[in-house]
Amino acid sequence: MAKTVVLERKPLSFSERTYLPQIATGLKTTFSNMFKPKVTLQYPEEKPVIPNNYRGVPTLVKDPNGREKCVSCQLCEFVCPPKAIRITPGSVPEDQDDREHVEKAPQEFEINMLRCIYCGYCQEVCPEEAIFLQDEYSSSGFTREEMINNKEKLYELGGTIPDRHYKWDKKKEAETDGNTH
Amino acid sequence: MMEWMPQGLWFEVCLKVFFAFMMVGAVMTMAGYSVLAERKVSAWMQGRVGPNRTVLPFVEYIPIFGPLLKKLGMFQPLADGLKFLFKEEIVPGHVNKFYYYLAPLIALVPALTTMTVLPFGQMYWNDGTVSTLALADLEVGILFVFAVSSLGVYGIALAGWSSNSKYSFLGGIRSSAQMISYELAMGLSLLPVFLWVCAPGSSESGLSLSAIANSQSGGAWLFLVQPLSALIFLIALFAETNRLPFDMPESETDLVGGFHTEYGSFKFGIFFVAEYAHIVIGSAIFTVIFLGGWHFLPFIEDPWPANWIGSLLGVGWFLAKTIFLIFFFIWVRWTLPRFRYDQVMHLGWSKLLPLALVNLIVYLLIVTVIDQNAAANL
Amino acid sequence: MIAPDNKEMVNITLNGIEVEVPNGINAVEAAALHGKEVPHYCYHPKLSVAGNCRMCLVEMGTPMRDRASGEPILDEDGTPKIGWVPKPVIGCATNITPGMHLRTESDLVNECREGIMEFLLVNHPLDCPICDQAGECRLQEFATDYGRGYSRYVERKNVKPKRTRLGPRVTLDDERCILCSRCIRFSQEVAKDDVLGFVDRGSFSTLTCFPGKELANNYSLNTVDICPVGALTSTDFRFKMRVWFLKESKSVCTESSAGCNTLVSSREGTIQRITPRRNDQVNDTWMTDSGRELYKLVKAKSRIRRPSFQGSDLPLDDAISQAFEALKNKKIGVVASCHSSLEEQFLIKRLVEETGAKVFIRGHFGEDDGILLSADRTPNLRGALVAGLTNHYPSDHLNDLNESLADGHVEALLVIGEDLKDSGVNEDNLRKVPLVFLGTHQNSTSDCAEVVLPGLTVFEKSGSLINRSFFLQSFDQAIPCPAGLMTDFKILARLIDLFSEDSIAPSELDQIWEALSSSENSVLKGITFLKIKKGAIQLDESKWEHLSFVEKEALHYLPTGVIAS
Amino acid sequence: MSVSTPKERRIILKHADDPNYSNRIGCYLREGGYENLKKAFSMQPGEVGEEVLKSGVRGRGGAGFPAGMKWKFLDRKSGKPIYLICNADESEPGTFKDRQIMYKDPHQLIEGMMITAFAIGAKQAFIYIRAEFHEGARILERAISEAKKAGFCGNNILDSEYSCDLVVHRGAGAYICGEETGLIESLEGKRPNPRIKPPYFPAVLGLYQCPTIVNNVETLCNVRHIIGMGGEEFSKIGKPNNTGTRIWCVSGQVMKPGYYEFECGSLTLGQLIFDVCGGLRPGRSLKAVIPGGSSAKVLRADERFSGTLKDGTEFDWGLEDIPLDFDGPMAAGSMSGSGGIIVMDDTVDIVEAMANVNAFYAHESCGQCTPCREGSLWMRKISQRMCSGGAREEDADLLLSVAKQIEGRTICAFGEAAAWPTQSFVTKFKEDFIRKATDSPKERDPKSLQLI
Repeated sequence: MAKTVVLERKPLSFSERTYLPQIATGLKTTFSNMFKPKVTLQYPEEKPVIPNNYRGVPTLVKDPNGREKCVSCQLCEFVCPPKAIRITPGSVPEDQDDREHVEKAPQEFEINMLRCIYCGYCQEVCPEEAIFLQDEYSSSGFTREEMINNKEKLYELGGTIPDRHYKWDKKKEAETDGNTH
Repeated sequence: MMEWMPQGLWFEVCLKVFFAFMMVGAVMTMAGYSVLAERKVSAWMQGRVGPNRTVLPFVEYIPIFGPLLKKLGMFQPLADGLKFLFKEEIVPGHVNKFYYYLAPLIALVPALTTMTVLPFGQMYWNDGTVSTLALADLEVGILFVFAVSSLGVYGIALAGWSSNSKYSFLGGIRSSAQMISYELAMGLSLLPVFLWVCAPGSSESGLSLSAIANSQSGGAWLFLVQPLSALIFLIALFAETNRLPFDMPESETDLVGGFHTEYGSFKFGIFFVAEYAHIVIGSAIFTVIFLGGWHFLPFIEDPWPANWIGSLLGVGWFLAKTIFLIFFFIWVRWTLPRFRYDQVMHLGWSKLLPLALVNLIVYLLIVTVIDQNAAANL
Repeated sequence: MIAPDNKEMVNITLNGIEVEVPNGINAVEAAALHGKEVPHYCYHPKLSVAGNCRMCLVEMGTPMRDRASGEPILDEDGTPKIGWVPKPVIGCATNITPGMHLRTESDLVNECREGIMEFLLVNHPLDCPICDQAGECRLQEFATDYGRGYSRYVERKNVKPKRTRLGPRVTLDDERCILCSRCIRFSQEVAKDDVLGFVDRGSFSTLTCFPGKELANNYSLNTVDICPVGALTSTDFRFKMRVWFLKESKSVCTESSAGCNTLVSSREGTIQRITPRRNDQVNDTWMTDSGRELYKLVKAKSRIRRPSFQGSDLPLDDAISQAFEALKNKKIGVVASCHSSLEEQFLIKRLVEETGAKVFIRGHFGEDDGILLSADRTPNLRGALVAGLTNHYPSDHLNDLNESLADGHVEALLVIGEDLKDSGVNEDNLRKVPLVFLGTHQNSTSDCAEVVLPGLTVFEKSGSLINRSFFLQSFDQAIPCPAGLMTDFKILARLIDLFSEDSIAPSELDQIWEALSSSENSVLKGITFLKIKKGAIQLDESKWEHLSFVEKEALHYLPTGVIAS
Repeated sequence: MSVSTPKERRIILKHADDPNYSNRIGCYLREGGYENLKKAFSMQPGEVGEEVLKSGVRGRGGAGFPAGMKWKFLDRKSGKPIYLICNADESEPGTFKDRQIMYKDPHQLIEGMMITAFAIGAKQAFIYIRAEFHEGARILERAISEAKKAGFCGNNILDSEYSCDLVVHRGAGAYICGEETGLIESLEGKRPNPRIKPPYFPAVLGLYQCPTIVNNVETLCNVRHIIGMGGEEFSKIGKPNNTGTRIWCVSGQVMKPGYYEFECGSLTLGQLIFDVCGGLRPGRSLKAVIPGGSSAKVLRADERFSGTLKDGTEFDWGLEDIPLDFDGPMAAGSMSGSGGIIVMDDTVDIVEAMANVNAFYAHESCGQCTPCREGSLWMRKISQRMCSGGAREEDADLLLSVAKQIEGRTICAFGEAAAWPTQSFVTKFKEDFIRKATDSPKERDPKSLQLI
């Protein structure tokens, strides 16, 4: 158990009791601060350096081949605490050459930025590493509709991410090589 | 005196009105720029830049000068004022409308009224006569100042009551209590000054502000003679103007906005201006009483010539001192934390009041002794 | 099905605790009876035992006996010594014998499960994000329970065909298949349409249809239900919605008098799919493919969404008043429906009593497939009998109504959902009288109706139906009804109120059931709606035995005539 | 070799290498063929069974289960027809004895089968022959037609009331067709997926859900000789509980590989390899021996085996001292299986040897049970990767763990067959596996033998 020790307070001297020297010191401090360099960032012209783990606006990304990574598994929709995400799943036609082995992709993907709380659960839960909260932090609009990011907007914001997640390529490779009986 | 001017009562009145507008304009301008100063100084002290965006159209294209003005935020007070004017007018539903609208006026008017008796320089006429520059150089100027400036508290008390809000009400109450507490110490602290200035046999009235200022010409400034008085007066001045560390009525941390919680747009703007007008007037009065008014440095005769140039330099010097005091007000605000309400009361009643009394008695004795000696020498 | 149908109870020792189970059932079921889950893939209670997934491995033993004397051998502490089988045995093919000892939670069993899980997963694609089974996948569930949590498999996975079309309604993803052979056994044993088989061998075994055949029978979607993984998927539901969003409501299939128990899955008021619900007395765990498509009727184009009077929309209350105006003080004919719920039929009966109307009712008949699609294509023909709407077996036409209309015995008509032109009623006759139509979808009768009252589909209301074996079964409301509409029996109750000055018709389910079950010699005596919700109730059918029901012998159904002979 | 090597005693392969002997019925009759069938027909069927039980002959297919006992399990009460099947699906790598019998002396098998059919009361007998033995099937079919003509087979055998048809069925080309329930499934025209036991014991629910006896070619041939010499007499050949002769099929790196028939337990492994088979090639030393077909556990040359035999005698053997009978290799931790002895000298890369064995079992797994289906292919992929320069140090333990997860958890014994080689190879030659991971080059030498 914590032991309580009572400390005697040092009695104040007369000058201390008038508080005037302390006030003078305080004034000195604030005065000297006036001439120190300023740290203000001139925001719209100067932009801050965004740390890597910054959680900005959620975006959808494409893989280095420019294919969409999202497969509309709807886990983000499920995990989203404010229910900001709304996905309409869709299937990818078999004959698309650049997207062989991709069977499912979102038909529509909407994130309501009026609801989004930037918690990052969607990024965390995404099994395909398709959704990222990137460095975009200023999102504004004049109407409520404008604040709902649709699929095109999300991909525009997200761009491509140079990672090593070549899932579809691997699948294609495996099929071309075939099963070695 | 004013032989070169056309004569006539109406002309007199018009002239006075003209000067009064000039004064109001000057004070209001200073109040406005005090706001800017407050924002700038606080920014600097906190490592920030402060307002540096507002600029009039075209002005920013003037080379060097334009950007500098912009950087200093010289047009910010204009923008602030316009903002107050154009903001949506919101009146809470449960207020007493009449007093609610009256309160900001009552707060502003005393501040502006005080300035009528404020001397701010000397005019050296060509005929060698010297007259004080003031709208009305009253014999009992200081009394007028006390009497009128204390009325400002009614504005605050009224605002607090008419808002029908507990925060406002508490702010109003505190303001009244604080005003009463410090008014006493303030008055008492000035009595030695009058004693000192009113030399026996002198025809000068010790209650005239210009006389007090002139008494410091070439001699010691009164704050050197009576430092304790100056200190008590200064502290009381902070309290009277509701400045930190005495801004009990506003006290945004515990009372949201104090007396002006329910005020917005231009009505709030008036309160705002009134506060700074009080600061400006207070600084000017302190300058007149303790810092030698428009006179140069202690123990040095005014170096400027006794003509209109000297008059202007004197006024400028007076303004410089006032502006420094305004800066001091701001400086203190961003240095010291707010007192607790009980501490404010404690300081006022049990520290400043006894101190002022002791100060008075001591000076009574000293002045008596000096007077006796002077009488003996006569 | 190897397990003999024996209800004799015997004692066995399950995980060291003595419990009582029916003799001869298998270890998986026995453990389940006592709350111990034995994971399994290939075993299905309604199919034969294949024993190939090896997931249900358990330890089995019997008390040791001395060979010579037959005396039990005792341990040092006096308890009988158990002769454990050295290798684990599969629970699905291990039938209970008295005194048997089982361990479903030992280290060996857990190790087996972990091993099997690892093997099942080595060649299983990481498809969970796009797999429709995710969320109700046995592989996911047991991988969480018994999986290793990481993969030791660095080799390349096998490649097999993805999105193979097995039939019009079933799409196969062979990579996901764990070769449990449930679908094959279902096709052979239940659907009696042997079209599925494995080709190739070992890990490359691939499920496929026999050459030139496809999985097109009316029960093909059951293979999707029993597939423990996402290999067989419903083409209709494929990629539509993740199952964890779905809200499931108990319902009953209205396709025919078989009355399959179903689960209606919906999200935010939109039905996504219908799956069968197990009921060992009615449909086991199966239902027809055609019954699963009925939900599309909810959003069909021909759906009646607004009440109307002479072709123009109006609020429901006004429409009911108009209906009353059209019918009052006339000789009314009521065309009741075997599609209505028992409660609605009861209120129609009440309305008929109140107005002295004449009742006409017709049946709808088709082919009987001998499993779960019966010849009677209405869900509640027996309900109409029980509610007393008719005493004779309905035929598939309404010729007598036509006659009544022609000679003016009927001056106004209230039609519940039926299409009269289709039932042999002359259109000119129909045009003669004011017609009130209460139904869900437009037809030629609703087109010439003066007042149209929109009804609700089975998914938007609650009620009960009586199936071919006289099982009284309830269905729950699965989705909210369209705005401004009312459930059918409330509309009927309002109409009755308008006709009768002195009494108020019951307009809530429990009130209706209070009235239904109070009559002395009714087969419904003593039944409450709450009771039906708890489970199907077998009604006494002896009153109607003399009627010649059209249904043939089928799964869990024997025609009354067959029993007699 | 202090003990002199005994001489071969050929009973079954008596005429195998006789240049004056062909597989036609004439030769067979000349050497006293079908006399034993006549003898058997003079007895009661039960007596024939008794004789076989007395002889103690054990199944030559691999498991070594007493044949007479197997016949006793037959469910005769059901009233269903009884079937006899000869398992001639000899697919175990390293074994080639049945093929010699069928090619060189088919009538011996037919006689044995007819005696057996008579003993168990079967009206229909099948010879399920491995698909790859085209020639064997032809020989057998010709022999059967010869026997039918001569009245030794088919309707009214030897003019008795008894009839038994004999049919040659060519297999489906899979190793698993040699598993008796798999064989039955295959014979029924289905995929040869072995059945679960219980309840599908062939003696009760076999072919077409009827009682069925499935015996190996060599076992059935032995029946003929048991009747010929009497069960009592037969049991004197070899050792108690290991009666009769056995044909050992020696392959691998010995000077004279081939088939050798000896009395059970009459010689040791060392005698067989070094004396009978002429030893290893000059300058090479013995590294390992698989004593009973590829599914048996491998034995290491410098291993010591000690323990107690079933009859209570203690033993301490080197590899060369293991007596060749049913129980000897079993006591050494392996099994005699189908008698296919594979000899490996020090030039053999153990990992590659195991890779080949694994490849075989991965290819032959029927795919029914999860552990065998996935595990065998996994083990094959691991071992192939190890041989292609991708070996890791943890692979040895991984292989062991995978094998352990297969063993004993499958429907049929294929799981064990796939797991045991890996288990024994890895545990006994762990240093070879570690060396593969640490020392060997990243690429496989293209000149080395091709992996299957």
